[in-house]
Amino acid sequence: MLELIEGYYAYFFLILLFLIGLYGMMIKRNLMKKIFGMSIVQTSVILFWITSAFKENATVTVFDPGIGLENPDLYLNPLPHTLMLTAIVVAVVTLGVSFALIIAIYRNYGTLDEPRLLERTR
Amino acid sequence: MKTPSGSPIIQVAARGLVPVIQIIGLYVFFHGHYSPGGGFQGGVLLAASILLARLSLGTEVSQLLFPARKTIIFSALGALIFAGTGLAALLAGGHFLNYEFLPLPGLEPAELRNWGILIIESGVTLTVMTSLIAIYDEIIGC
Amino acid sequence: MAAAAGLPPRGDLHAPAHLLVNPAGAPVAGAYYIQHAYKHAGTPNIVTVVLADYRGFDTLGETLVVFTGAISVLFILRRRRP
Amino acid sequence: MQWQIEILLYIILIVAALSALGIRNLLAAVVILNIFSFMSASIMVSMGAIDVAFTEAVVGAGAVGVFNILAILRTSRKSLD
Amino acid sequence: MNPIQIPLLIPVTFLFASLLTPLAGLLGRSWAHLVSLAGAVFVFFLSLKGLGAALAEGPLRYYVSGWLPPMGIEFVLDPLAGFLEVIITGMTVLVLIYARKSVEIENPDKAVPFYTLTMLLMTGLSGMVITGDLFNLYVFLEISALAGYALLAIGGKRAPFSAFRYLTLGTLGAGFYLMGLVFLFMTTGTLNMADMSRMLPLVNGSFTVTTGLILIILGAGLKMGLFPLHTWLPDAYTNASSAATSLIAPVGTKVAAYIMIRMLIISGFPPLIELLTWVAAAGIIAASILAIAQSDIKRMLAYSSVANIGYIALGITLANPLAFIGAMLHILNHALMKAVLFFAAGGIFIKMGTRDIFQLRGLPKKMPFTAGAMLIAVFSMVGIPPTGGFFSKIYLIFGAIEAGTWFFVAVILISTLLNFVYFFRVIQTSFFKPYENGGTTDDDVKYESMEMDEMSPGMLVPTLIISVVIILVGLFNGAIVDKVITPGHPWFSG
Repeated sequence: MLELIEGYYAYFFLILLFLIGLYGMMIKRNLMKKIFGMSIVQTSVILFWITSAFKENATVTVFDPGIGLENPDLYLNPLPHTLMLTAIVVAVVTLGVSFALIIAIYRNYGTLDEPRLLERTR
Repeated sequence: MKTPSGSPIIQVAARGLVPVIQIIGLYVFFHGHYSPGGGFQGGVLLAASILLARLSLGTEVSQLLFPARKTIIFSALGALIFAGTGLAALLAGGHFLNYEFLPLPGLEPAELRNWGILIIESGVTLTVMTSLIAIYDEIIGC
Repeated sequence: MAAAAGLPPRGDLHAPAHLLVNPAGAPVAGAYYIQHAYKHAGTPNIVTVVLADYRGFDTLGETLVVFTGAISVLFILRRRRP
Repeated sequence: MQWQIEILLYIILIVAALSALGIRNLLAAVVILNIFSFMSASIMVSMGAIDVAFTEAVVGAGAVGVFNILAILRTSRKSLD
Repeated sequence: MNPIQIPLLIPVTFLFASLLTPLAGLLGRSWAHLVSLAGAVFVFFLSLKGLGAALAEGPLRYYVSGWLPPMGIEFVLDPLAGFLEVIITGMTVLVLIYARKSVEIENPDKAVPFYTLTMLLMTGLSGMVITGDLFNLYVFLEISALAGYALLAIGGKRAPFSAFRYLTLGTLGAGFYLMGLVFLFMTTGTLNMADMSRMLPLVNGSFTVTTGLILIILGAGLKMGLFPLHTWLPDAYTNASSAATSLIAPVGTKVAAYIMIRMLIISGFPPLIELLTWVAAAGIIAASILAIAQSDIKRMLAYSSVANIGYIALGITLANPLAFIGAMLHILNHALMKAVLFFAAGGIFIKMGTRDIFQLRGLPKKMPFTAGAMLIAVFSMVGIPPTGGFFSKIYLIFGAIEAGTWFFVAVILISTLLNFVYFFRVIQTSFFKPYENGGTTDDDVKYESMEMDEMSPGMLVPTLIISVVIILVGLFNGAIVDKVITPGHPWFSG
């Protein structure tokens, strides 16, 4: 039981986080809240990838002459880290664009509440 | 904030902080080969310093620090530095973005890669910094 | 959530992503990067090497994403200047 | 002992996510979202991904926070749910 | 130019064009247009050449930065990718010719960013088609998605809101894709597509892999507007400017469909796709019925897009050669038909000032060429023999028969009938309604006074070119199937 928790707790927390973000995007009516949900979803996915790079008793991905390069088990897996740098950038830029859209919506309608927007767009 | 902040505390703090953040940004960018950091983080820090200046000094004054109209041009130029490095390697006979073939004289392959990484990271820094400033400027609407 | 139970445990050294050679016989990228990055680029930070060299096109794409973001915001919000 | 600390961080992370979605004052939600971002950066550090953690911290504090606050100031501060 | 470099040059040329366009925009709008058009034309010929080379010598592979596949990123141009690449780039050229005038009328002060975003969108789409690396695909996906959100956000007053809904759902789709990818990455340890397809049989059948695939397909479905996930599509298409819609509608969703094809090929068509077939069939019927209820022509076309995406998904998921050929042919046909119809809708809105299909009276008299092109496209949509649409539907029906699923045959036939119903209203009001009550109503007087007032040549020529191509595709469909689609087929080329 303890092993199960130790091995898998991160996945369960992260999937829970993903579902929380999904709930924010689907149920919340304020567009700003939808964006927060979106960013939570993205963070949970990023953390999931980082978890996939983790190795027990391994050190960070900077070359250390004292350890050497022969045994890759002594360093963390650098590939997911690299990919997630890109993913974070993408997340930030998406946030920027969505703020631009929100401001454009507010300019046109003066509200960010989804039911009211649906009313006014009719 | 289109107008300068009225509080003297903010003014003084921003004046002190902006150059420090810029230096840290440059350090992060150049030291990316040895410690965590690199083009993107350096770019964000440099952008943050200018955003701080815009927040505290007001849009009008901080235009002198970095004019809003030129952001997109520099953004395109930064990406062009990156892509142009790749193209140079392609034209010199290698694969796209293969830094071993960069036309820089008198360097070992490993050193060439080292320099190639530095060149493209500078492109990334320029693009990230100017793009973030551009997004800020458009959101604030100047 | 049940699907996560099929994943390799966190920190497992024998997860497929961390092996030297995968069961299909191809080398696995992560270990290869660790073993060769310093030799190839003379840079201690492996992540930087992977980011800028081995997967350089991803980073180019990332730069392009940032550029796209700037252009998009400009396209959406800019009004006609006087 | 590492994983016990991480569990604590995860719990704070989830509480922060829930309260950021639940609170009605958007400016407060942004502050909580900054905590959320910082917590995720801490988790990354504890898993050894210092590059990513550094990026996340820089981005969460520098760019996203400023954009969030700007967008809220340009629109409205209150949320109905 | 070495043919081995073609897979690289296709996205990279678009990339350079997108970076040079804003710089050229400093000199003036027409320079920006010229640069983007030159880039698109160049890539079009490049992709034709690449398709030829791929058919002659097998898939072209390019290793970016010189690293072999599992380490570096590889670009693969196999016949399937080449076929899609030709469609995408050809469409881009024609849309750019069309867009010059259209943008000039609709929002002239945003012309330079518009061309830049077009080029960025095409960088993303062509890169998605050509890449052989699953994470690189995500990066390209985001480039094209961001450009798409921005393009669809300009238009009517409601456009930003519909673009925002597209953004949230699109980002969610990308999140699902990335989540599925991490499941696959953790079980297989690779990101390269060829590597992945070799690895998956060793671990297949586990619940984790299945979940990963479901998540990826869910993400692709969100992006392509497959039926229950289509809610963003009609709004976004209706409210955007006509240049943007005619750019995104023909190609954007097709590339998402292509991702789905790729994933299914990589995973070797797992059993879960039967469910997908039913979803696609439900989507065809439901979207056709919804299309009948619309009176706005762009909205109707958007629902018809959803229905046609359903055809493509149906053809892919039936998982037999004939249906696959039908799906590929339908990707081509649908891109052509939708381009003509959206071009025509944009032109009609400019000249007649309406998008209501019940006020299109006198269209053939006022805009004869547009009406003719539209008629051809409608014939193709419904599936009348000499046009391309007929043949793709025939292949789909044969595919369904071969799979032994008579239900899906019925679905295709019923939806053809529904297609006929909703397009017939357009034909009826515009062609067969000269006089009603002896020529006395106001409407008739307006009709009398109508004179020929055609779209400007820059907009008309692309429309006519595509409508000729529709007929050509119909006439030479055998050649296309034998020479291009069959070699690209996963069961034939191995």
